[in-house]
Amino acid sequence: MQELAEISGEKINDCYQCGKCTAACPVNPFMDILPHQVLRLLQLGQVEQVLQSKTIWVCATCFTCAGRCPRDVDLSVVMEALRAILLRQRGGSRLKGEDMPCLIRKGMPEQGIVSGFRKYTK
Amino acid sequence: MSVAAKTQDFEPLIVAFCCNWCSYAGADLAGTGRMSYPANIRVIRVPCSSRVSPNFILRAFQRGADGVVVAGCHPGDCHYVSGNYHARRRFSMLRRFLEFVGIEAERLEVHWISASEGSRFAQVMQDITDKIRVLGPNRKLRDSR
Amino acid sequence: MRRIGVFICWCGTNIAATVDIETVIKEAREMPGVVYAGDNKYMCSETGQTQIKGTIVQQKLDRVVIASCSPRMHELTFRKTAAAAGLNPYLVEIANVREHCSWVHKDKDAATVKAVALIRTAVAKAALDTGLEPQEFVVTRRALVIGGGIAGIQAALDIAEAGYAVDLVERTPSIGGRMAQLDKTFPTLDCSACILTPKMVDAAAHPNINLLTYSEVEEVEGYVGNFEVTIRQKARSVDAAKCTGCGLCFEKCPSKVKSEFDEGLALRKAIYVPFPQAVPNIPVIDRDHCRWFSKKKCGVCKKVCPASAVDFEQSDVLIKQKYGAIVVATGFDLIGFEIFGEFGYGKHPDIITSMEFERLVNASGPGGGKLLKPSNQQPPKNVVFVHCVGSRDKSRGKPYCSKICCMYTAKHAVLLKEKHPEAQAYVFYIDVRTAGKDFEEFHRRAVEEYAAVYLRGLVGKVFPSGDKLLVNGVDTLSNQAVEIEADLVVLAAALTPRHDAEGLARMLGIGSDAHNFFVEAHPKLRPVESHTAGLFLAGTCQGPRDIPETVAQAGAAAAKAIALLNKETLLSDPCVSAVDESLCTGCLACLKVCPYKAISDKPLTEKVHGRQRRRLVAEVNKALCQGCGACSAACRPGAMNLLGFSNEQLLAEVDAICL
Amino acid sequence: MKEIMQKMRAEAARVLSSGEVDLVLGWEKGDLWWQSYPVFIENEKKAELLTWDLFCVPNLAKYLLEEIWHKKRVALFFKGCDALGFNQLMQDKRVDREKAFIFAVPCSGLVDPQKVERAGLHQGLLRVERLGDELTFVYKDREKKTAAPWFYYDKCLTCRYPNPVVFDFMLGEPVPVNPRERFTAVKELEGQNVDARFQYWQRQFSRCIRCFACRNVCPACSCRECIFDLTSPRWLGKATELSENQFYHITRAFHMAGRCVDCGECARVCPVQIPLTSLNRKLIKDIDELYGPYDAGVDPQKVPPLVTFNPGDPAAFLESKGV
Repeated sequence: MQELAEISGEKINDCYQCGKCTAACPVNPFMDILPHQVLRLLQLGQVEQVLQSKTIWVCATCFTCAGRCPRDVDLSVVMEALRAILLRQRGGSRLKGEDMPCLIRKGMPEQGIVSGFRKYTK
Repeated sequence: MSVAAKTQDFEPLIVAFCCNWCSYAGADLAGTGRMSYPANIRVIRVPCSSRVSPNFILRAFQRGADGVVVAGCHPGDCHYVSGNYHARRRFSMLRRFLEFVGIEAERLEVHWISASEGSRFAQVMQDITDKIRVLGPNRKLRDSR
Repeated sequence: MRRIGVFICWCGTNIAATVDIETVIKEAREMPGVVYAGDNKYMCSETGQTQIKGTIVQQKLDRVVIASCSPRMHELTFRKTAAAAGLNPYLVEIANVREHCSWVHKDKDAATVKAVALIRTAVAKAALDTGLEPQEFVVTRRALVIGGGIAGIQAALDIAEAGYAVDLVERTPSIGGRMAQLDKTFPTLDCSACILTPKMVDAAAHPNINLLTYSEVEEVEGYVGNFEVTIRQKARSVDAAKCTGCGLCFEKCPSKVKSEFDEGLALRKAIYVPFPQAVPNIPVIDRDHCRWFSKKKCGVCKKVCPASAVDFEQSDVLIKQKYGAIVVATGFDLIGFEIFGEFGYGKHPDIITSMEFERLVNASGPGGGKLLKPSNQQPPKNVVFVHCVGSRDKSRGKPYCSKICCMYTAKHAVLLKEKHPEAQAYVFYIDVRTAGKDFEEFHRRAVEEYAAVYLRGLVGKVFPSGDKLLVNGVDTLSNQAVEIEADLVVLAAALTPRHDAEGLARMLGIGSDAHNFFVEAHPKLRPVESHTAGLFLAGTCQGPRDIPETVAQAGAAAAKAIALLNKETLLSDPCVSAVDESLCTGCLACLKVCPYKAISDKPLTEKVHGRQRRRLVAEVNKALCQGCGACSAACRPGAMNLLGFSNEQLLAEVDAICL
Repeated sequence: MKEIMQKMRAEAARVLSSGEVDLVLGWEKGDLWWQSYPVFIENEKKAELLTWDLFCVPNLAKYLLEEIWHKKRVALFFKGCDALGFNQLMQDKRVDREKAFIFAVPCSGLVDPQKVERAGLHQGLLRVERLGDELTFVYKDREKKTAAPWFYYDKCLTCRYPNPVVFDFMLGEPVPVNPRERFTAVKELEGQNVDARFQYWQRQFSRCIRCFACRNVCPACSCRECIFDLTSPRWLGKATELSENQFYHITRAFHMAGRCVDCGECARVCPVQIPLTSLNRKLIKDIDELYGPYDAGVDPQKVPPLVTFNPGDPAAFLESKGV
């Protein structure tokens, strides 16, 4: 939970379950847990259930939920954080600092390296 | 005594000028809500933040205050219509000026705290006390006698 | 040497548990000027007060310091106690050792040290206290009510009934306000017009009420008991004395404009009365849209008027009047929808606000209350209501609850079913809040008897699809996304103060909160008073509320105003600024910072080396001065000094608190 | 300068003899090369005493306050800086415009005797003359020519209003305005860290002997009785003590905030060379930055920035520059 708060920076308890995120979500028919339920489950501390859901991989990060939320909870960021948690669990650091000069020389875009750090490094 | 030990022992004295209608009432609310903050804070009640003359602040530093807070109503909410707007100019200038003559700006803080912001009052006072603790005692303006 | 008495209150255990009273007494006895220090379990109690009074007499005390709760709590109590023992009440100082000490500190030693410092400070201040005498001034026994909605009408009627003259100022051409626009009222379903119109007529007919419609307050000066207000009575272009209200003029007028009263759903003429029951029933010419005023052509209204009442030459009139009290009742606006694009408001005529729904369902509204779709005048079948549009929305709208939407939406669902029994209401909500007499019962009736479908969740998007509106929502109770084909979508928009409330607040010198609602003096104990004496608040200008609450508050504000007007004279707070003329240089920096125009210049003649010399000094109007002390801080030589918070006292306090 | 001096004398005699004024305030030459003192002239025959040279630095406006209030009307000569001071006195309602007949003397800079001394040019010096941008130091048996700006007062080098902004009669032609950057010293101090600044000012303030010359010469310091002289309440302690000096200097400067015309007189008269202009200019600079450019003394009708406000003012006290 703490990791989630750290990565996302969102205040999950601010959500009052109005469901606007779900109502606005263009991909909700393909989700097994609806967006507002994700937040509810997180409020109840049931992270595991959310991590195992299809929902977090269905989310297209279109930010509609974030834009419409009356409580300033950015669910798209929470989703990304959930995905990041899973990805990080799956293996140690795949990117190493000492590899950087080599990667940059190879012409890998720096933006890509930075997001790679965010996703793969623990 | 080592420097570290000195900082440990150092109990800052912080004088807070609070306007009667907002910040003093906010401090009262902090009390009613039992929101604790350090005993280093001592409040002087003034009718309005605009009543506070820079002279009082300098005097407090002379007499050994390690920090001074001026607290008034949020801009637009002044009980006296425009007092805090005048105070805002006055203390914006004073704080920059004190810093110019070599006094750490952090020793003079100005905050807008409304009558309903008891918890903010406590938080602000806690933060200031922490900051002044790090800064150490005011030796620069203090009367040496 | 002073003879100061220090009285330390235990406040039961509130103070005594954290502050070592014995130490404090011992320390207090050593403070300069202190001849007595004593304690009591409850200083504010009968016994405590008796102890204070007795000690003042026995010890011949000339100053009193009470270490107790906040002065905002009991300063007045203890001042009265001292006065009862023959001491000037302004010779009492309070050391706040409860709210500012015992309640916020846990360490007993630290709290005791601080309590001693606070008492030392109060003693230092008390030593420099001077006895002050309040001044008497005469009250103007006339009231001003700003805003002619139900709040303003009620307040005006109550004050007038008590026998005082009232001017009721209304910006639009008629009184009545928002309530006049409504159809039925929850939870009883009385017809709004049926209960309001008689009150409007009463107000117009009351000998003590002077209606100033189509008028606005332009300037407010002065102070409680003696406000000086400038009111601009806009040119009506119709002579009120001649007009019979026959209505021929607006029958014949060729210019059509969207009616404000009908929320833009119908048209009115350029010369118009906003609605048939308008009070006064005298038309005005909307000069921005009148052909005569834009093109100097037409003039039909003038030609047809049988009373020759139409007067194109009329100009605005400025009225200057003195008032003892002012009631502010300016009402509300609805939040703008520009930022809530997902609802499509403005893009389709069948997406409407709750206020527009009121007009559509109202018998006197457009379409005669048949409640037809604005797009094609067909009866709607599926109607979607959305709660909390802009309310409880801290990111794009307002964080507060608009309070009345739950109830009026239930009412709308009921009215819909009554007009069109085959229609179906869907209500999207977050929470249903029905705290109020018969409110919950009414809401349940909407669900149980009128079969309104309540869906717990909000709407994500509304978009046209053919001749229908597709509504994407959610029901969070069944955890399903919901899609409804609607004929009409009604948005329960957040209530906001009038768009220009901020300017009025500044003009009146009353506070307003972050959303520009006017702020009451105390949220619990002084809910209808503003921070400025003599200015009272009624209705939704102070926060969202329903009609009964508004009427109750208007009555309360009126009672406060009456109590004020009932006095022939008032006593002013003597904690005002005073000028030391020998120090005053006459630069008048004080005048520039004074928010109350309480300072003026005064020529002073004095003899210098045998010659007469005239110079300027500042002069304080004690009735205007409210005691903020801005002038004292702006005065470089220290000639301006605030009594009760003087330079000497504040310096002494700083010195004492730093010891 | 000679022509202006001739005009000065002629005009003084004229206004005195016509009865337009009953007193002329000007400068007269003292015994030594650097002495040009204020002089009161009530008789047109004494108009010949008047002088205008490179040392006429005292501002005559402040004499209007106490010494001559009983006069009917007074004529006096203003350089650019003096005129600003006069306007400040007007704003403080301390002088009556009607009672002053003002001769404007455009001024392209005056000579700082200390700079002359420091350059070692003072021995046997009789007088200093100026032609264009060149000074001539005249001795008994020789002359020395040099570029004038080298010897001007610092305050003259940064002067932004050399031509008086208020006058009834102009003597001579307006001079070009060509000021150097005036905030250089302030910016340099701002660039230092807070402790370095403290040490700098501690060195300055500890020299102060509290002679109050800076206050007495200042056209914005015009209180009948100064806060620092009051005994009840006693704002300023009497002890020779750094903290009291600090109190004095901070308060003095702060009383000037939004009112200082930047004439530099305070720093000129300071016997221990405290750079008071830096204090004043720091406040001027902050006001310009926070509330828009404001030049005190240019228009006495304008409201000074520290007795007014704008609801949208920045809250500069929220800035944190770190310890």
